[in-house]
Amino acid sequence: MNLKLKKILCFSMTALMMVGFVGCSNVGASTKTAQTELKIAYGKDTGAVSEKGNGDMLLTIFAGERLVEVVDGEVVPSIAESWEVKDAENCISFKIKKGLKFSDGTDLTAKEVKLKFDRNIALKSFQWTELDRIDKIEIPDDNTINFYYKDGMDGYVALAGFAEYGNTIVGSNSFQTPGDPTTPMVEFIGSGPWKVEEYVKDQYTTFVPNENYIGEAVKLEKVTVNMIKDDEARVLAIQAGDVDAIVDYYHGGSAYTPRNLLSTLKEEGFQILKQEMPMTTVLAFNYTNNEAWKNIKLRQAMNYAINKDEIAGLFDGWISPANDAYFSDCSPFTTALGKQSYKYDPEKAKSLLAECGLEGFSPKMLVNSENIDEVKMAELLQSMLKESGINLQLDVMDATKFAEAKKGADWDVYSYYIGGPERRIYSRNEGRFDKSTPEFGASGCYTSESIVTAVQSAVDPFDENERKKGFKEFYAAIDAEAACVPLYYDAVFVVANEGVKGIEFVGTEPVFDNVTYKK
Amino acid sequence: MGKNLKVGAIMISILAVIVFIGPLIAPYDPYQVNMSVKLQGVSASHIMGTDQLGRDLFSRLIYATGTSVKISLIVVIVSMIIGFVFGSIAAFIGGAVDEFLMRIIDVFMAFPTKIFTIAIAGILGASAINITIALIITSWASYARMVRGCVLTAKELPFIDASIALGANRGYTIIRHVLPSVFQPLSTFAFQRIAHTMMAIVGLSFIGLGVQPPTPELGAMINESKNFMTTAPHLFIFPGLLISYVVFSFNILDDSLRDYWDPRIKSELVL
Amino acid sequence: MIKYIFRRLLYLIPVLILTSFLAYMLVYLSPSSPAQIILQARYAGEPTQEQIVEFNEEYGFDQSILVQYTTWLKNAMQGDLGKSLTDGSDVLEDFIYSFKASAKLYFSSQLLALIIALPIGVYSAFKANSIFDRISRTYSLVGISIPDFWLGMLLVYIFSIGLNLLPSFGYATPKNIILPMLALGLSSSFSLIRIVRTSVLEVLHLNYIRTARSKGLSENQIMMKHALRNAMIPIVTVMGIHLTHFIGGAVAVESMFAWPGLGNFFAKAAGSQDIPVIQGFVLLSAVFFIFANLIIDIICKQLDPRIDYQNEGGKNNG
Amino acid sequence: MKKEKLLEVEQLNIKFTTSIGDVNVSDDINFSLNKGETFCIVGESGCGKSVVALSLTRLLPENAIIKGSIKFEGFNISELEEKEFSEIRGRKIATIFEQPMSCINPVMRIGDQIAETYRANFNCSRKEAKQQALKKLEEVKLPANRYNSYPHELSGGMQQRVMIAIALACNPQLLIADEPTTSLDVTVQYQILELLQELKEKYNMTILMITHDMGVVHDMADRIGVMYAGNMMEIADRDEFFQRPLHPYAVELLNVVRDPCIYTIPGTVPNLMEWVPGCPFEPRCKRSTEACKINKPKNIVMGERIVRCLNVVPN
Repeated sequence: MNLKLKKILCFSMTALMMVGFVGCSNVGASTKTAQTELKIAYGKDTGAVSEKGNGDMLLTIFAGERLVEVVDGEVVPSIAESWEVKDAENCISFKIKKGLKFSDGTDLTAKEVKLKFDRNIALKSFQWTELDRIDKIEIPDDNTINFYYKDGMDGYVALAGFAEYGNTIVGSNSFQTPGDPTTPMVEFIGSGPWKVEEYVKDQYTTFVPNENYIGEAVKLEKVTVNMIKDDEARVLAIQAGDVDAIVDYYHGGSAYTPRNLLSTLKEEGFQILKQEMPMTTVLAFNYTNNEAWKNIKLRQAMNYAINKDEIAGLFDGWISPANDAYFSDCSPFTTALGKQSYKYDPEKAKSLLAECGLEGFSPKMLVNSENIDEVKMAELLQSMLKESGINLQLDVMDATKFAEAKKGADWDVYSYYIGGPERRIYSRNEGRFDKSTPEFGASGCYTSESIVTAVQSAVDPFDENERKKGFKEFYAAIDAEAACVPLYYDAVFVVANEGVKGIEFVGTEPVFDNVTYKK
Repeated sequence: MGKNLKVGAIMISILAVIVFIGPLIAPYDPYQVNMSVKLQGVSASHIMGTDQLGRDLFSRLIYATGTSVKISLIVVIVSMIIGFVFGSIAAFIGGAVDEFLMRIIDVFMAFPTKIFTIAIAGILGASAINITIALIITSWASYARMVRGCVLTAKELPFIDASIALGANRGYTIIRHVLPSVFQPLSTFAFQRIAHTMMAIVGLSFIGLGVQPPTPELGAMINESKNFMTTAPHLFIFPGLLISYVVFSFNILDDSLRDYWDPRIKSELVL
Repeated sequence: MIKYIFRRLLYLIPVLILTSFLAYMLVYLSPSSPAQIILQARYAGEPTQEQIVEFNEEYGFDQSILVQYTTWLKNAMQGDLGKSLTDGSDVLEDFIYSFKASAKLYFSSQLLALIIALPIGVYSAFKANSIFDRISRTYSLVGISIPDFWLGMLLVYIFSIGLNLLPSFGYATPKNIILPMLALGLSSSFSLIRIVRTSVLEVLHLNYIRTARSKGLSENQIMMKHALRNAMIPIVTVMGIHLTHFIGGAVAVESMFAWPGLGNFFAKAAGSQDIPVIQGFVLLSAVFFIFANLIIDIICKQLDPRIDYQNEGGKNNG
Repeated sequence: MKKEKLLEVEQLNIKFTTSIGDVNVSDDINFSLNKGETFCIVGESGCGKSVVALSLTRLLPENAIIKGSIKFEGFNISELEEKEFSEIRGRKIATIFEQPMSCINPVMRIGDQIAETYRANFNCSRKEAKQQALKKLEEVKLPANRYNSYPHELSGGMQQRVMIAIALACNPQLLIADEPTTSLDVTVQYQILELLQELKEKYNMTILMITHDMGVVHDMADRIGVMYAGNMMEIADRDEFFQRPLHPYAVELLNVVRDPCIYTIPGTVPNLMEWVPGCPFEPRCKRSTEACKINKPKNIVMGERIVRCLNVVPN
């Protein structure tokens, strides 16, 4: 015993000392040398291997392409070089570029394109796309793919749907049984500028240049995307030099760099790149389950009772308040209205409430505890609404419970968003306000016939000018109806080391194809 | 003994003041947002600074301490009652009932407490009530086992048989002799558990499975402060110190009481 | 010995069955049905009735509870605990992966705790009521009052933010383990000091120590040969119980340092109500816990010849 | 023939400091042991006899304060440093205690415990120590295969034999036996006493025996010391003592032994924390006078006999 104890003691002392040495050997001289690798911190797993999913947005942008993309609100060619709407808008036909290859060297033809759509239809994963209306898909030849709709294609929004992340084209070897898209995706083989070299679930994904990519080759030799779930942990990672950049979730709205840390990071010498999104965080009303919200005066009262500048204050000035109606000027199709209909006015809110007979109104707000900003904002709203005599009750819960509770009648308001990353603005706006779409949630922004008409006129026309006009009408309609309370305009941020050059935003998505890095 | 007990008693009294009349002496409304003074450090108007929404940290801490301490007390008292009821039923009735209850207690004690608490809190959904329920579910069994043991020992004591043999009413004997001999160890045990429970609550709240905003709670406040470790370290330092204060005051009191019962290993602290 | 272990195992069977049943029944604590929870998470919108039926068939939720339970248990015995609802990964694989991460962190931190606590505790007991003893008692009493995750934050504040020496979170490099190990190790050492001190002190008051002295042994010999060996029995028991606590015990520290351990993984699954993961983890950790306790008992038996083979019943601690 | 003195205790005062006050357990005690004899200290429970015994080898807890001189083989051992003193313990003076079960290390094989004593005092190999231990096992009449047993596997009598083997491992000159038979069955008691007697004769040992059992005293003692409330009331040869006790307390004690069913000493043992100016036995004494309440009796030396009383029982 005695001897054993001594042995253990000696061993552990040595172990401790070794650990100590490793800990202290963290001193290195730095000269500015070109780096071939970039390390990115990202809040979501890239999902490169997935039973039923399609992979995360960052992954699909890095390593994949779709038939078409949406840039500045316009659908532009990608894998498809052109498209044509035929048969009285019952069919859309895409011409696929010749000579395309996947990153594993296999050919990309109409047959492979069809695989992904077959998968999405089989697995019923067609959010924000019109795939549920597709009757059949035909491939008359290697370079043509035709989609036939059951009762007509739903205008431009249906075309834009082909640019959805979930419709990223992958090779037949991606699937467990090659060529069978209903089997789990075991490898992400796309045709984008990068290819996945290594993927460890919930840890990291490494990307290397895809030598089969037909476009301009990327500059770095390697990008490692570290999955770090905690928002603060990502910030600490870049401060500690463990990563070179932090990228917000491409979708916006969650897994982003805490806005109130951006100033600190800037002071510490990091670059902060910001891209506003056509996405507005709003306070939505439970009008479907709760009759009171059908009264426009109550909705207006809520609009008057909230000071958006103060909410933006939560984000330390990095996010703009949604004072000017709904979307910021970040895309040709999302130009602002140019007026502020509901200026902060607690007195007006009070009198409107009195008109509704709702003095001492005590609405209940559902709050998702996983989003710290949302929680903070709710607490701020609670305090703010007191000024207008509104006694906001907060019910904070985790995401699953939140989703469950949203369906019930026992709540009044919650924080929601309209719009989204640029390639999603058509489908998302339609889905939020048009009850006939499958994505339409039972609760959310108040909608009326005039809003539905307006949103259709914004997302359906193939003509650019008509769509622009339609968007103006749409904003005016939701503003007039006080459909929700716009709070702030969301944005995507990239925080990077000083030496990282060439990060670009295509649409609202950060792209690292031309990045060089000197440390 | 004297000094430790005195220190503990003083610390607990201060704590009781914070918990029960603290809201009266808090300088600000803990929910009152004031964005113009957000994230301020220690100053004359805000003696512990302000948080992200410009709320007075000191006032919030007073309320937060109340939340944490009250939940621990509720958990301990309710588990004690449940444990007492089941433990004494098992011990008094004995036989198959005892066997059955003991197996159930075994099963409850076969789970690692924390995993079990997290599972229940997660499934029920994070909230102050659910965390209380989860902690009670996971802790009653140890009280029950203890009570059962004490009652069985007490039943064996010669004077119990003697008093029954001398014609005393059985029920009276139990109330007069058996139960008191359970209360002393039970209350000592329960007192020890307060600090443990407090730690469990702040830990669960820290990982987001406990008390939810806007209710101020110490663990949740530390969780929220993670964002501001570089810019506003007072946001995590003060709540942490307060947790340590609360737990320490229960620990030192428990310690000195234990020394009091078992003077062989007593010793004074350096204070 | 074999007979003893066999008896213990036999005794464990009903406990294991009840435990597994309880683990399975956890799902019914939830106010919403698994199909609702899962489909909600999988597809953004409201699940259709058709999807719910299809889901219930796929996962067997349409059968009676007992059938579901026996199917689940049968699969579990064959190592198939189902798949995570959120990302479809294998529950057993997830458990093993995070178990390894937890074990790495926990064993190193407990070793650290032992290295700190053993000499301090023993010396403290030996010099009971000396200044050293008083300081160490105060130190450990203050220490056990500090939450481990907060200690971790202080360490991060000093070593990562202040001195920029060590990474504040993560798992990838050997350096990552230092701060969480320190946080957990120091935290455990505080209570361990108290346990060591009490155990040694208890032993020092026993008659056979007086005998040892009367035999002419030096103080060192008394300490090493008699006091420590006997005091080790409660210490090992407590250490063993500590070790079984690494399932979930370190959850706040793991979460603080983004360490992919059991507690962290489990807390996430619990938060998102990932039923198969919750059931699987609860079952596996209970099984582990039960067997770990058995092993501790056997070790204690090795250390202490007085424990009778014939006695059954295990030590349990939450 | 002049008897050679092995141990001389003079002016021994022992005090315990506790949180509730000081306790005097030994008040100016003087006695001596002749080589080769058995000296029994007898008295009621709590009279301080064990404390006196333990103080000789410094086995008392730390809160005991010991004053006085203890001479062993004419050499004052009370002034020795702790380190030098541990060379006397075990090797020259060994101790056996009551309740052998609690006094033997429960997790160590008994043979190792015997060998350990030998090894601690003589620089020898493990093997030699083991040989010695086996020899001692044989001497205390335990089979050699018990070497590897653990204490809990033995009966109380066997445990006491182990205790004796441990104590005698180094053939000490003085054996202090503190109530060696108290916790044992009567038949076993007898065997143990017989064993002690046998070993004493074999090694010409001196034994200081502490007991409250007059039967044991009668069987074993060469000389007797009677203690009461920290005072050595009387010291006498066995035969003289049993024929003619001088101290009133000794008289009462013998009366109790002779007629245990009828006879009791009235009153209770005094509280040692309360300081009394006079004789501590005075409240219970049949011969007490006013002077007994005020004056502490001095030792009266009558040849080999010593009595501490103002009113010694006349012939």
